[in-house]
Amino acid sequence: MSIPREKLLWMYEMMVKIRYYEETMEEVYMEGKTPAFNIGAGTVPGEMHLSNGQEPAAVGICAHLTDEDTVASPHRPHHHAIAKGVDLNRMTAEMFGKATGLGKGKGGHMHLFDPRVKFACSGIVGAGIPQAVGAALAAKKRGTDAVAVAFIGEGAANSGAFHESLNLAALWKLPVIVVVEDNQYGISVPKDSATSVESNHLRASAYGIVGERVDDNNPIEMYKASERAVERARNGEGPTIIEIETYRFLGHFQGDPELYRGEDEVPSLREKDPIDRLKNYILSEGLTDEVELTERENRVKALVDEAYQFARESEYPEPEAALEDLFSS
Amino acid sequence: MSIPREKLLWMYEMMVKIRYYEETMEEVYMEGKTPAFNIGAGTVPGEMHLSNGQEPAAVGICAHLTDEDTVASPHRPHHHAIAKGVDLNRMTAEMFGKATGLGKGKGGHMHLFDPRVKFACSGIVGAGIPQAVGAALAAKKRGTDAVAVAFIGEGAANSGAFHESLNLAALWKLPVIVVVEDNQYGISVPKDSATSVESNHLRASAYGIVGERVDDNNPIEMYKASERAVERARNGEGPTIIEIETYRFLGHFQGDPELYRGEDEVPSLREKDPIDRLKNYILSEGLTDEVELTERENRVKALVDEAYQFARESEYPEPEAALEDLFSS
Amino acid sequence: METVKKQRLLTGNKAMAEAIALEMERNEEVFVLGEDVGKYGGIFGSTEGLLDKFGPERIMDTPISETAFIGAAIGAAAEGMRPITELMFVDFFGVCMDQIYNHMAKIPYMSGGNVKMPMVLMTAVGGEYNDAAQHSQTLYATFAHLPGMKVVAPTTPYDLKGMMTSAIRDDDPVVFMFHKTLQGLGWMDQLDAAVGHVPEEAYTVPLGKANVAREGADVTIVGIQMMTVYALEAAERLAEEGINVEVIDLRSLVPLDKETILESVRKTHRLLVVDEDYLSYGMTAEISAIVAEEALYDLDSPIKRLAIPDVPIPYSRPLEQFVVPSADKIYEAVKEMLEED
Amino acid sequence: METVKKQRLLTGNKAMAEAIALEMERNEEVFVLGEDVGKYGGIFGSTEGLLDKFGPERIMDTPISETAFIGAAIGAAAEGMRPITELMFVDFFGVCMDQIYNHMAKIPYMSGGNVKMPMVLMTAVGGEYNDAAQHSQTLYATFAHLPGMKVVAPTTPYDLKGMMTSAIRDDDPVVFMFHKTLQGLGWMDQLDAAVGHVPEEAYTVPLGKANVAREGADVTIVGIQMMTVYALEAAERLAEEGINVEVIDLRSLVPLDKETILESVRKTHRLLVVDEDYLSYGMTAEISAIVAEEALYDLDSPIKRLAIPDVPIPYSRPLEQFVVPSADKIYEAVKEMLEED
Ligand SMILES: Cc1ncc(C[n+]2csc(CCOP(=O)(O)OP(=O)(O)O)c2C)c(N)n1
Ligand SMILES: Cc1ncc(C[n+]2csc(CCOP(=O)(O)OP(=O)(O)O)c2C)c(N)n1
Ligand SMILES: [Mg+2]
Ligand SMILES: [Mg+2]
Repeated sequence: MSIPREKLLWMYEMMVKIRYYEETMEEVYMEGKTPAFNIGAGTVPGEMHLSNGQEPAAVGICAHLTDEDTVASPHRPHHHAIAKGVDLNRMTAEMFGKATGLGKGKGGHMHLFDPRVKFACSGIVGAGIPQAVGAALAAKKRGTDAVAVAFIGEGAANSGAFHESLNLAALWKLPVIVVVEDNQYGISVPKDSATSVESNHLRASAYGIVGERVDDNNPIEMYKASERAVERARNGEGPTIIEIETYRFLGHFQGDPELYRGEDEVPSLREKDPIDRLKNYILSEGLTDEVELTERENRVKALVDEAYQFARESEYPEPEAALEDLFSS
Repeated sequence: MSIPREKLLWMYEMMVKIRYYEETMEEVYMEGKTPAFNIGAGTVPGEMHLSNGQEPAAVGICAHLTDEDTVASPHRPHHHAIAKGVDLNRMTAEMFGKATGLGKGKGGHMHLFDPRVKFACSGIVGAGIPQAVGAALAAKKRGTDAVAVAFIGEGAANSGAFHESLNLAALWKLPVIVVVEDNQYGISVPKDSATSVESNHLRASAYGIVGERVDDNNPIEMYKASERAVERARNGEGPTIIEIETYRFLGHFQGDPELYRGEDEVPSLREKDPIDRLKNYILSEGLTDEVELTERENRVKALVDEAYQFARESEYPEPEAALEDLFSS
Repeated sequence: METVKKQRLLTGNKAMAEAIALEMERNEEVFVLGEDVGKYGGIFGSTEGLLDKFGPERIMDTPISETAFIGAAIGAAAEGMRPITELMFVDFFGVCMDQIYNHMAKIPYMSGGNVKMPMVLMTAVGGEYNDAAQHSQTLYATFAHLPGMKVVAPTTPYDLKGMMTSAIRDDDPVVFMFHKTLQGLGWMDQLDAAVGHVPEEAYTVPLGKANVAREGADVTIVGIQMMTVYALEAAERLAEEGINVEVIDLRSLVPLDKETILESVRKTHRLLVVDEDYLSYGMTAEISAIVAEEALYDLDSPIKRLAIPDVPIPYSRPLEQFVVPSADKIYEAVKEMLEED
Repeated sequence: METVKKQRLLTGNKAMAEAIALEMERNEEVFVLGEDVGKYGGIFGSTEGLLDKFGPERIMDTPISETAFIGAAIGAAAEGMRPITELMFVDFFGVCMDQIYNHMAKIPYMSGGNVKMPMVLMTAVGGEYNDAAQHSQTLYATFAHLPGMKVVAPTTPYDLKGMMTSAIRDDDPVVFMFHKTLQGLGWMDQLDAAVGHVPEEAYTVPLGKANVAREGADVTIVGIQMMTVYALEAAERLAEEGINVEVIDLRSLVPLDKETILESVRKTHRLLVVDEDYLSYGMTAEISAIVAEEALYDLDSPIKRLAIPDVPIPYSRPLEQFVVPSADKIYEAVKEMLEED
């Protein structure tokens, strides 16, 4: 099973776009937080969970999705949102707390909703899984071939929601795919201090479904495993669990002192940067040259810059707007 | 692995005791509920979940437990309570709502607590599992060899509490045994309409622990599987899931119209009554004769009669007592 | 025709189920999921007869996985479907409240109104049949305190049908609490109030409006569901003694119909609030506070509250009867209020 | 000696952690379990330094399985141990509330007092750092409404240590709410109120007593945690205008210290209740109701309430600032009350 050239290039530029988005956010987030870091201060206040290093999980499966497919994402949502095609300007404006944001500034970083591409996220660990099951149920009832993807971290696989949702999805043979991003940590707690089994794909046997493991943060293997899972889902063969080994280059959230991990841990992860590796692969396979890649990189980075500028230039909502949007009637 | 004679006879008389207790409750429960059935009327009001037919699960494992071991039971608790040695008089008085009851009449049928033998139950499906894990944690911290057993129905194995608790117990290698009583139904919902896997013992692989299946409601096989599980637990080898196929002779609760199951279903189950089968086994193996068995039957039945009499003759609590026992200070 | 309709009496549960059936016929996107809603017809009859009418694709029995199936209802509602999901007993909210209050209730607001949540969460409330601490609560305030969900609790069969119809048609999430005793089930207390006139056709009763169940000039009693029933009973007896009680059936906790309450208090100058929920931090507190804020000078005597005295519901009959307000206790409370001044 | 002690200043989080450490030294049966309580020391510093002192056997990091580890704490408490478990943010209660309210809170009562539940559930509350709708709530009333748990929310470092000590020694389940902003963490707002004098040795502060944080004759303000801090700030400004405000720091929602509140209102004849929780069916309602029941005739003006106006906490700074009560809003509210009459 070989990957179409366009898909590979799409994955590459999307990973670059995500990384550039996050690196920009790293800087923007610190605006107004120096010299003294105050989580509530600055251009973008509140918690900030970035996805640098975890791009393969997002692009490998989103490469198989359309606007009709649903994605439910957790507290670390940017890579999924961008890969799913969420409106980047309004997403960024939301995190700036502006009236032009996806939620008019009411949601924030962990609460990005873009119904146009059926994207949602939540700050509650595990909570998105049953909601993805519900989207898949709606697709089945309506007879479409849409699928629903729930992204979670490896820590979320120990939540009750994981178990209940997979049992229900398997029972009803719903087109759901649970992608477990194993970045080794739930905040400061290592996977082996939280999870009683080697890899969460093994838990598929508890539901009589297929589980797949993608090692080494490999976007190409993620693409292939996702292709199989999405195909099964669209064919009415029910849910799949895919666990991908991935890397968290940054702290759990910005400002995390990271006293719980070794000095050399992150550097050694960064040496295996999935973006560099995919670039080398593309070039070594002669799928294109440096020039085109640079072109593509610049194009997506321009879109990111534009999004931040849009956010910056947008207005804050009127304070009284806080009382709106509770009920529609 | 052969079973000591005394254990077999103990299991037999305990099953008889449980059955007689439940059959007596069937009658007592109807006192004041005829001609018109009213759940809130009569000697014993409220919901009543009886265990007729499910005795093997309780006696097979309780045969290996002492007063220092903990049992957490669900909404259908009588067989577990009796097999664990809960004070029968006070247990019955509790269900009669009397001041002499285990909870002074505050708890009722689904809320029987006897700290002397470390027995508790709950009316919330799945809720007892984490509490059993906690008892096992206490045992480990205190360095005793006590174990904790959580009894649940097959329906409860689809609750989030099941997953979270087993992961935690496996992770911490705690002496916990989860006994899943597969009586085919969660109220009216058949197992295969609720559970995505054949048998819940298979779910042990999701936690890297041992799972065992006991077929055909067999008390002897339950005894053996439990012996292995309790030994592993006491040796610090962590939790076990045992699923036993069992039979629910009665409705989910008394008054259940049971429109959801076929006419001939219960009769065919009753033909395989585990008490008769164990009796035949004991006699065929020549472990004792009819005379001794009848003696034992009469002795335990007398204890049951005594318990109901105690409950009947006890006084109701003073209404104002409703305000007591909220806080100890 | 009219007269024929007037004869048409239904129990609470049949009225509810009828509303669901009519809406399911009108709208393909309405479906039901919950434990024992199929063959069993709902433990408290909320889906009686629906499986035969609509089949297992639209009346879906679920595993005992409240977080999963209520979360699934939320996910389906976000896609524009109109699920009705049942939490068998409100007492079980603790295993699934995150989906309910952090998602169902907040997603519309957090999305700036871009995601609608047109779903109904129906759940059985109430006690007085000795089902003890984990199966007898109403928890009205537990839901009403948390923003983003409409919380209704109809009393009469007429309102059960009309408000269920409104709830299903509403684009906002509605927590629909039905009282077990008011379902008129054959195996529970037989209550006149649990049977009533219900028109055959679909109709709506607004979700945010209280109902003046009885007019009176001397004292206002605010109650909901069984407490309304008891208040009306007490009012009868008090009327014989020349005391005219106005009874307000709240019907809806969110939105709360302040105006009807304030109007009544401005007329009677006395307020008794009765609740089958816990006393502290509950409905009786909210109603009292509103009056103390907005109609303080209209009060001729201190506000009185009757509710469960902050203990779990005990099992034993004399104990449960002691903690749950009754017609007698309401009667006594009103007498005391009038004697006090 | 005394003077030396006076110099000893601690942040709220260090005061809490110190109380836990002292009790763990006193009693082998005390242990801590929760997410990131080990190396991380608790996301909001509640267990800072404890892992080094006591090791992983007694300071236990858990999976993200609140139902399991809080349920395990309950099971261990039933065996007589004295667990302290942390729910990282109170906002997450919905995934584990069944264990908390149906079991931790009810088992002692349902067992007729035969099973004790000597445990502490500590949890972080509060907002105003733009953490949005699922990470900024206090949910005081959500816990206080349900019987069987003591619910405390200390404000000062002195009380954080003293009440934590009391909570650990208490044989009843205690929900110990600590306010993020009052922890005095380096990465949040730096607040004078988050640092205070804390004696080195173990001491207790009773769980059911409110504290008159400032005496005054003109108006009573009842607040808790950050709202007490803001009330004191507003009181300063009002004092300059000759308005003497009495500020009551509630400290404990259950048990509730009615007497201190009633005494104050009988003296000032005016009541403003301020809450960082949602307005309706909340703490402001309960306090208002108690006064309207027991001190109605002492009131010279209608009771006023300030709280989150029944919407989820919005993310954007101007929106959040609009919904959360502030010193300015308290100041304005008091002025209005006095102008009204
Ligand atoms: C129910 C719940 N419990 C705890 C938290 C706090 N929390 C937020 S993220 C997180 C760690 C999640 O770890 P993982 O699922 O591996 O995702 P990652 O952060 O590694 O991407 C925790 C514990 C929460 N948000 N929700
Ligand atoms: C969390 C929760 N959900 C639903 C219920 C209602 N309920 C009580 S017993 C029961 C069925 C349980 O089935 P199973 O676990 O198989 O036990 P069984 O009754 O067959 O012994 C249900 C759904 C409950 N008590 N708690
Ligand atoms: Mg992780
Ligand atoms: Mg069963």
